Amino acid sequence: MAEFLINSAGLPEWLAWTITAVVAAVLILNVIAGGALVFIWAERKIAARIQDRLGPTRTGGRFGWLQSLADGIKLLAKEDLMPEGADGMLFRLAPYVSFCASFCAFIALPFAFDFVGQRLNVGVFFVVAVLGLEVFGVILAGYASASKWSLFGAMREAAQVVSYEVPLGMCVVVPVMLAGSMDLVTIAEKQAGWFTNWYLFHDPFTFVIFWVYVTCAVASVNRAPFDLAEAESELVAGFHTEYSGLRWSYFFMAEYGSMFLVSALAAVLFMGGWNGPIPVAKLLGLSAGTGDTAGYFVRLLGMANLLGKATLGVLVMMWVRWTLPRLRIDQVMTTCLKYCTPLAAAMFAGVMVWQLALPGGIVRGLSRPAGEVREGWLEGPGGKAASRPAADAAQKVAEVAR
Amino acid sequence: MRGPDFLSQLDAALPGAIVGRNLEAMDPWIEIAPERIADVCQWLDTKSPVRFDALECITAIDWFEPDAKKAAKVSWQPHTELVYHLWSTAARVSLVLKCNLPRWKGDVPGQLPEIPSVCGVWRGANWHEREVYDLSGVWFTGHPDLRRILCPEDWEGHPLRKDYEQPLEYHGIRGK
Amino acid sequence: MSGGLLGQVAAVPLFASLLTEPVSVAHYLVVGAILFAAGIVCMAVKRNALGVLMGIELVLNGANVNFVAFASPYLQGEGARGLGIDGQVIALFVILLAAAEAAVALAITLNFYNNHATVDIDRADDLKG
Amino acid sequence: MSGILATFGAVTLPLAALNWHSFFFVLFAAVACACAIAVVLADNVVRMALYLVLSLGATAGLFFLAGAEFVGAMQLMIYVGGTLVLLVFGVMLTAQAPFVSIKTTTGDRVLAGVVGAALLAVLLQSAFSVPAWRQPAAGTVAAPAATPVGMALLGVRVDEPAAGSPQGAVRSGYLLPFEIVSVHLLVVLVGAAYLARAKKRKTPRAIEVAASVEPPASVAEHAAVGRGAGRATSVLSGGRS
Amino acid sequence: MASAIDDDPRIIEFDVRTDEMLVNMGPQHPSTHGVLRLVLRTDGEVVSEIEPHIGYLHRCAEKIGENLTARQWIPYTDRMDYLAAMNMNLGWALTVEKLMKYEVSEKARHLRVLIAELSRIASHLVGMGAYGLDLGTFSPFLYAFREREKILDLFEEACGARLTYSYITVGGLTADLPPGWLGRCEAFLDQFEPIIKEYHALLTTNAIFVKRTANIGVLSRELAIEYGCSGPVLRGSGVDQDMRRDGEAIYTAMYDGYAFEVAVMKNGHYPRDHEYPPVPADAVLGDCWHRFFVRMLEVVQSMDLVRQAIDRYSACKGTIGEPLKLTEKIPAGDAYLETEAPKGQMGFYVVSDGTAIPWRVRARSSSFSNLAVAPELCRGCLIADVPAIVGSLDIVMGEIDR
Repeated sequence: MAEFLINSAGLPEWLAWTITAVVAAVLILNVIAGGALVFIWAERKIAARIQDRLGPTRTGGRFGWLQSLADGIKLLAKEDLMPEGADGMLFRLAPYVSFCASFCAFIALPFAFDFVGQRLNVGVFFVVAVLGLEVFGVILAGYASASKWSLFGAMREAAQVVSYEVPLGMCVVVPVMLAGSMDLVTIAEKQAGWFTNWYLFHDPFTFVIFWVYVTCAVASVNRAPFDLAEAESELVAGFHTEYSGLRWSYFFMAEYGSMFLVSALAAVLFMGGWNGPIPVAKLLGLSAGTGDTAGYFVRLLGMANLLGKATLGVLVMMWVRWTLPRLRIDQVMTTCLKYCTPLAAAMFAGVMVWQLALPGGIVRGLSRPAGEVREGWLEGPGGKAASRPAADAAQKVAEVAR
Repeated sequence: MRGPDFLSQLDAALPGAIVGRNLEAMDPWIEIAPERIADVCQWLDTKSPVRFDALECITAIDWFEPDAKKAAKVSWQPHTELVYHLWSTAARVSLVLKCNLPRWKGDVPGQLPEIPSVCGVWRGANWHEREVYDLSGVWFTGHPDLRRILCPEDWEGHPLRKDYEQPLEYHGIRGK
Repeated sequence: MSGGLLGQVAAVPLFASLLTEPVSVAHYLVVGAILFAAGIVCMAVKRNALGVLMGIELVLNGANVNFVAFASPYLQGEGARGLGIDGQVIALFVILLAAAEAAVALAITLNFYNNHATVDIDRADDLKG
Repeated sequence: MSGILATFGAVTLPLAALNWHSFFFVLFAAVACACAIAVVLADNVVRMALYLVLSLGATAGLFFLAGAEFVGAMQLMIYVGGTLVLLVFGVMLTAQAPFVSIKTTTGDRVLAGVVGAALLAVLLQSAFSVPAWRQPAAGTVAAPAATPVGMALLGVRVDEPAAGSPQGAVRSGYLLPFEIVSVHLLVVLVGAAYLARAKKRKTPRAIEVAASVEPPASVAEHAAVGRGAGRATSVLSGGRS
Repeated sequence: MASAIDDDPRIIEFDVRTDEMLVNMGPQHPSTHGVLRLVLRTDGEVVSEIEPHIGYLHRCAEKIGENLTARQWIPYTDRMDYLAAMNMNLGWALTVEKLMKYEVSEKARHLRVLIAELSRIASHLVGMGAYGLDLGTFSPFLYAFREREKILDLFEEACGARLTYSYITVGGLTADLPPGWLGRCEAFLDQFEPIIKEYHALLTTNAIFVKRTANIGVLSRELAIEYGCSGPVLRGSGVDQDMRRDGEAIYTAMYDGYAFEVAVMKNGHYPRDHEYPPVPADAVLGDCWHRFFVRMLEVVQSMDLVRQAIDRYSACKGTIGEPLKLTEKIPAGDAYLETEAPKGQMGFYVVSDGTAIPWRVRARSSSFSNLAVAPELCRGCLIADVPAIVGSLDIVMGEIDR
């Protein structure tokens, strides 16, 4: 976009870049805030349908589609309460910490080829690390609220998130290993083509580890059945018991933002990212790499693809939430430490062995042979200067190996 | 073992405990000397041929007529009557024990009448006795934690007594 | 222009030059120095064992800033003797070992707390646990 | 059209001269330094931890700016996770002795401040002492990648020799240190697990509490309610009788 | 005593010395079923002791009863177990009838069975749904209420009220059923029967539900009896007692000729007159799961009884008869009667001095005794188990506080 502004609109370079940055930031913010609005509405409708109700019906004409907005306005107008014994600064700060963490993680998330806030070559790592920061806001909120229920919620959240980061990290490493890169764009590009190229279907181990990832992701964003931090039947409302109005809605937005983020991450890591199950664009002879209108169109298509997959993930989380009872804290920890972690470790080893033993997959031609993947990694998807050092490095590796 | 046989066994085991009986009533009952109630219950729970292992209910009935005109007509003397409803899970039979207490200990108004607690026999008696104490004003000696249960801690009086006066005000809340 | 404003006037170009001039290693070194000094002061001042621990983290972090700065190709002129990748690798090791150190230190703090019911290190003046 | 643009450009001319890299450096550096100093000045452990996290996070930003993306991400993940645990322990261990304040005397503060300032002066002097360190990079530099770091940790060096290093020098990999650190971490893990192991309670809690002359108020009691709340003796009775 | 705690495997202590805290659960807490207040003494997540504080709903209904005639007190019984007001009405009506040696007509008798059992279903539906809510799953609650609403519709048709019916009264019922009611009732039963399978799928056999309830809050047979527990709580502990079968003649006569088997585990299995899911391996007799399961069985059992009652009622000729006058004099004497209300054995005691206004009335509430055992059950459990245990006792505060 910056190039477009510079070349076509004739803006000075600095202005073009600034505009680009602001637009990107606003877009991401809208994904979270607008996404939260949509998802909250969707959750209410879905929950209602699951429970034989209608859900919101009137606000905004049909389907109550303006309900979330109306609620948002109501929250804006609500009195901002703070308990007397609260630690004022931390209490006010906590929602923003959560929200910022959720927001920052989106920076490295690619929505389509080249549709990414900042392409980082440690993208996966960055997203997971920043996502872990969200818990900070929760703990601060729980501590600062001067309520025992909040403190309980915060402590549960801390224990849970710190524990679940371990298996989550192991799950995330598997696609990294298969793609040979931590760059989310590269990982997604490696899965281009038919859906058999998706890492989900790469081998049985990745299939299993995908479900481990789903479990851990649900747990790390605190959704049912792992919503211990806000377990309403035990802890009233957990860490946000004392929050109201806009501050509370920031927690809410952070939660929905994180839900969307882990779903999108699952899509990128395991389900081909913006590559649909059927490579429509490729069959039509179009490529996302070109800078012309066709390429732009392909990218938009890819973005729709990714958003669709991520939304699907969010919907599944909602479905689960309205179906299952909540686990107990010790059972949550057991699930993590006794099941998820060993399973993820075993699957990780399994994927390694598979890569060594069957580099081409069971049926040749169905999935890409590993060698090709490796070459692709060295070349880099865009063939840009950014990947040059990597290519050189690879040459060196080859030399050393000889 | 039912009826008079059972009673004679009880009488033999704890002579003098039974001070009255009415086996023809709708719910046949025996009257126990108040100071022996815990022993009797202990015997009924552990040693009796029909083991009464459950205490269903304790009721205090305040036999007192505050209206002087009506009081002149009644046939009974003012007293507090405690009724214990027991149940045997194994034999599926019930038993009614009654105890007569003075309305006030030593007839000094304000001094609660006392009776031994049966908490040691059935732990479930704990709350029942607390309720009786709270609402009817009977002091159960030997109760581990006898305090008000339904009324607030600082409530005055025992509402189920016939001479109870509802307070006009409680912590700024109008009573009447 | 009054004399009182002089200081501000002098500060503005400095600040402006900070914003307009490219960053060099020295910039990073200043940040590292401040973190390091803050960490040292923190270790010295705090009586709370956890505060001391945080001071240590700051010190290590200040050192890390230096390592990364020297390793960065962005910050050095042509002829500079940089650390290259080695700087980053050492920074990584520092981070890892800091994590391990924090775990051990927390363990010590916990034991101390169990014995003394406080985390005030001024109370840690006996040789026996 | 061009006239408007020109005016616009003239007004915002200083922005045009802005070096964004420097701008973000100043931003992150300011946050890092300010929060580091706040850590020193804060008394509340939880606030200290918050400032520490902000400081460490800003430092991670500096790492990203310096092209060390992997180190930056690592910093976020490990340091922040570690500090999180610190925070939890801070809440657990410190809040419950309300009248024992763990505060520093003013004398100590002043003394430490003087020492710290002296140290800072020395460090700053040394930071500016080498002219080469004050020369920023010229021209564009290839974007760094995490690959060489990873390869170096595996014992294979694929990166270019650092500028100025002698030709033909053997550059070592880091496989052995890597392994040592792994084992080290394992040891620490086992040690931590040993410390946190569960064992059966020896005396019932009620007896223990009753025996102590003044049982300490609970964590949240202090943190949440303050000193007003009643303290349980043996049973949770709030009653008079 | 100390050794008993020593051997308790649930109580563990960590090397980290932590302090206990007092937490106030209720009276405004999402899962205390009304205005119950529990004070928990916790060590982290482990609850060492709970103390229920009751009386927030105390109206001294017994005192009110000393100033009203027996029939005038019926509406006050409505407000005891307001979830099964019909059974409360029935209990009091039968007690007074017992003292008066009054027998209602055959048709009224069958109508009483019909109404009481329907009311039992309605009550157990709330118990089941709210229990799901306690465990963090929302949907079964609404499913349960959906069906309960249909029962309430039927009740509304019969007596005009949806919550406090005052339908069954001393000497019969206030009105006969409207035309077509039986058909609608049968239609409801036919529609409701298959739905029970769904409840079993969502709760009874759900893996998380079983994990949360099996072997939690185990109430031994002896303890249950000693505390005077009754109803599903007692039967969940394996005590074969049901006042409909074992009670006094005036009550059991109501169920003369009705075939039903008491829902209790005998010789390791529950009565097998219907298809039930198997008992999970982890469940121990007397735990939360069994208490819940007994309720589920009783729903089916009550449906059977309702069907039988419909047959008998429609076979009866004539009218149900008129209830007694409001100012009917009660003979001097006293009578105590326990009936099997959904929550347990509801006992009423009436003492009369020969006037229309009883000298003393007493309500022995089942929830009162059932709640009294909660501190024993919650010793050493986790915070999350407290709602699970208290919820499994299925208490109603209106009945406890009276």
